[in-house]
Amino acid sequence: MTPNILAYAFAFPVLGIFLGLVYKGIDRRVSARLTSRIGPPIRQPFWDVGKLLLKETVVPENAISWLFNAMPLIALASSMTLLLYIPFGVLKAPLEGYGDLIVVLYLLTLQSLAMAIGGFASGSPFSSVGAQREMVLMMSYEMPLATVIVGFALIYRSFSLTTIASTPVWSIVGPIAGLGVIMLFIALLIVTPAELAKLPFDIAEAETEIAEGMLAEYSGRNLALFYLSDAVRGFAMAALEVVLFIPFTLSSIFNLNLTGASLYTVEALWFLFKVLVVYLLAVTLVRTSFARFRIEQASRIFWVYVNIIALVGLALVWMGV
Amino acid sequence: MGKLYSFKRSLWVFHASGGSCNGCDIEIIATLTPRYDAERFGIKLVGSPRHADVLLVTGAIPRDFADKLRRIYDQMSDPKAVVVVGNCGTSGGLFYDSYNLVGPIDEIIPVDVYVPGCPPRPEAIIDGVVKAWLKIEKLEKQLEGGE
Amino acid sequence: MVNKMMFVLLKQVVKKPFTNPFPVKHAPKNVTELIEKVQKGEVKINPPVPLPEEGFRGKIHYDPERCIGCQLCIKVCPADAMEWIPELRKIRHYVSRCMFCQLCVDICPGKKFPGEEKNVKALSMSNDFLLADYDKYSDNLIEEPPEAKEKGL
Amino acid sequence: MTKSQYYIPIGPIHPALKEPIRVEAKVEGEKIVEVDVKRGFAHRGIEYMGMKRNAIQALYLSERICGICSISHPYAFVVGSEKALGIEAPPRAQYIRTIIAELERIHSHILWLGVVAHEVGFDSLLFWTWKGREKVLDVLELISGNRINYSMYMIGGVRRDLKESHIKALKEMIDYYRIFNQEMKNLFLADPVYKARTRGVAQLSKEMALKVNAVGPTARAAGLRMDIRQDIPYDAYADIEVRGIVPQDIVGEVYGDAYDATLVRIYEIDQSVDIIEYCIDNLPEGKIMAIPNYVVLLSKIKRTKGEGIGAHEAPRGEVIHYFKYDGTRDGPAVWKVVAPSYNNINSWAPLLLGAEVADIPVVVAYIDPCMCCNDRIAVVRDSSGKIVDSTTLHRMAVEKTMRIKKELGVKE
Repeated sequence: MTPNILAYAFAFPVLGIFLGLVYKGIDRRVSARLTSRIGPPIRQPFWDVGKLLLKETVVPENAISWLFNAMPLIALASSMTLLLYIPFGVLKAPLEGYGDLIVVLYLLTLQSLAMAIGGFASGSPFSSVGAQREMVLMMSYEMPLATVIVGFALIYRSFSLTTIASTPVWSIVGPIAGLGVIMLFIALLIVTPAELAKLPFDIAEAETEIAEGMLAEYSGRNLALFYLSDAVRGFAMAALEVVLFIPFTLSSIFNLNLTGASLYTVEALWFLFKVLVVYLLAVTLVRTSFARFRIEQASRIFWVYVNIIALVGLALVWMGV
Repeated sequence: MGKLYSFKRSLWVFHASGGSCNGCDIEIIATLTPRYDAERFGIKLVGSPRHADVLLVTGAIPRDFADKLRRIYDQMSDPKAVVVVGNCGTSGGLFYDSYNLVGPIDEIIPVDVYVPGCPPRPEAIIDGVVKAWLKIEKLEKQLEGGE
Repeated sequence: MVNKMMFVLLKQVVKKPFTNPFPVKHAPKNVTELIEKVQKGEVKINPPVPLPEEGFRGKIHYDPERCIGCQLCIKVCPADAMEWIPELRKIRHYVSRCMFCQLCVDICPGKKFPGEEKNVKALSMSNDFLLADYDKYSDNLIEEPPEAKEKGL
Repeated sequence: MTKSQYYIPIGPIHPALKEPIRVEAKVEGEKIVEVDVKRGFAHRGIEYMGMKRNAIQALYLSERICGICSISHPYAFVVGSEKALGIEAPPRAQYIRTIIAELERIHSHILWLGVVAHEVGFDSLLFWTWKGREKVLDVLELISGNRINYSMYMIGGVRRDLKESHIKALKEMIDYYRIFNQEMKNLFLADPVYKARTRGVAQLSKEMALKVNAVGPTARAAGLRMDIRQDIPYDAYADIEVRGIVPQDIVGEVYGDAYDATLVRIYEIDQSVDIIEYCIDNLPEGKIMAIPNYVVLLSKIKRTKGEGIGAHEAPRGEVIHYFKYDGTRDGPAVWKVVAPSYNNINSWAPLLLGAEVADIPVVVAYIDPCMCCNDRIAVVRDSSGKIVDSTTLHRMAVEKTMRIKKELGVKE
């Protein structure tokens, strides 16, 4: 582990939290505009977190307190680590070489798991129902998610995200496999809201049904940590999609001859822009224009329809490669 | 920048309806909808009292309900505020002589801001929020002066 | 993943928001300063959604000069918001009790000053509806004859 | 794996319920195996208070029974009182009453559509529908002076006249809602997720609806053509042929579920718009109050003996008020209110049994419940859970007085 990596490892969480919150702010603003409202300022999530940190942290009487308090930390740590695996435009991922796409899959699961365990540990009936729902939902969407990742392993014969980011997937696949990759992309886009617990798949946190579900008993600092981990994961998930499916760099499109700092700045901004577009399409627009599914409907959607899309995509990729 | 700077800008609201006639409750929802959009001030309706900073109470409180309201108030984490919307909660309103009401809300839990009206227009509720900000700012000054 | 709602929403993005930005668009940095500035006239506050031109039922205004002490308003008030002050033969009105039904205004006979043609009512509905307060018995929420306050009745 | 049972208390304070009521459900996984509905958290003793006050005060008390259908209870009140007292409202007043009642139906139905959208997590649709609802609220504010609680009605007429400017605003509103309602049909009835969440949920068959005495849109959604405006016409409804809207007229088949309830309510908005249009086109001229002076009115009430029943088709179903004036005081001697939610809530327990936790908000919302309308009595239970009847209660009160007297040492 070089000092360089250590520097990354400290700078990235700060940057990750910052970007996650900014994207959440943009998401809320755009969502408000979609419903013909003015909406909160983009800084709003920062204030929310600031306020939550200021508030008293209550541990309910019948909760298992060490588990209850540990889970928000694990959730935030896992989404933070997830961010460290994602190459930032032309920048290398800080943890490159310490395990790749498979670890990403695990880290995505870990955060949901932490929330579910936190829900079980809080001892409220609403939280327990929420945690059960989260587990069911997780089991449903993991399959298409894994299929997407297997598809990429088939194409690249490797799980390294850096390899994937440096050679765009579209340049090495033929027309049939290309169609397969598009189907994989669609499958991943449908999985995104479920992974991020956003509408129409925010079944585990349904406000009107089970009073915020797993998070019902959390307050103060613990809630702030979940809030942050949610924001960071939103950014990381969109960034992952960009890395996998839209890896084009500006310099390769326009044949720019940029070097040094200007290259990094331009590419970083371009990367952030791509992430924003994916975020707005896959999260904001979808969460604003759909109603919440019932848990068994959501399961059916993932097990049947999304799985079919992903598997057909995988088959096409396999035929094409 | 005061200590409660971000608190002021992000008031999460939990809504408890006592024996209200629903008029105030729908005006509270109307305050969140496009015409008035309270979310632009960072105000959000949350589903769990643990997350809330402000308890909005409407209606005069029936006997059965008083202990539940007290419990909700205790479940909220500090710092917290209570806003009473409508005249029934403020003073009993036209149910002043009912046998099943335990009286105005300030006899059960401490109240910070009253919003009179029957029901108050959404703008009046927003005005109540402005009054709450002023109160927080006063508190901020006191905190700074005290230290 | 496309439905009709999506098109309706996308149409709304390009339109101006429906929100009426009362009193200011976003939460101000410091409300106390803002209010001072508004009082000096440096900043303007966005007006609320316009009230109807006539007949809005806001806070009740009481003019003790016109009151003849007939107690009809007390008889008809459903919320018992009027209190009789026997020493002055006038009433006191608690706004925080009022239900804004306008019955007292309808029934008030009023009084004719010399030189006037018609009776003018002692009670009237004003356009005042921004009534939020910290104290339900504050001066703004009680309408009473000025003498009542001086004498502490 | 053995399935564990959870006990989920919903209410009295819960985000799905805007009002206090308690649904206690035992669930296995997601399935509800046992359910109990407890009401009475919003009991305010309105009828008792009304019997102590004069008729005008009681009328305004009835307006605060419910704030959403804030004209329904006064409507039944004035119709019933006029029957009991032998007063007849002038034709113009009758038409104005009908217009206000239909305006309220529009606002209440749009409100319900927004709420049910919110219950299934469709917040943008809530925002969209409530954005459209502001129009009718503006018109109501223009006519009556307040957005909610209109204070328009009086025994023997209405308190405010319709002016030229009001009629202009009404006509503009009618044009607006013709278009808006068309869009609403598209958005609600054609949305796949909304259909998935409401089709087959809260399914009430015709027999069940009769058994639990469902009324209003809930019964009409189950295919029963019942509507007070059609069965016992009053005021301007007597001049209009109102036919209750049932799903079989529109789509040819009846499921009786939450989706059908949506269908019925959206088409009833169309019907209300038509009724308003008829009323403003045929608005008679003349007085608006039979007895304009309240003092005269109260003294007439004090002199009159009689009883009467007033019924009105509120947005939620039929509201029935019973009155008895005994000629000794200026208020009702007996006043009894029956609100629609009182009947409709009976359908919760059978509908929730076997349903899923996710369906609770939809089942709860689809009848458009109004707790404040239906909590009419308070029941006292002793420590073992047995209901204490009035004689026992009286005995206990006497005993307590004796005990306190003894403790304080009071001598007779």
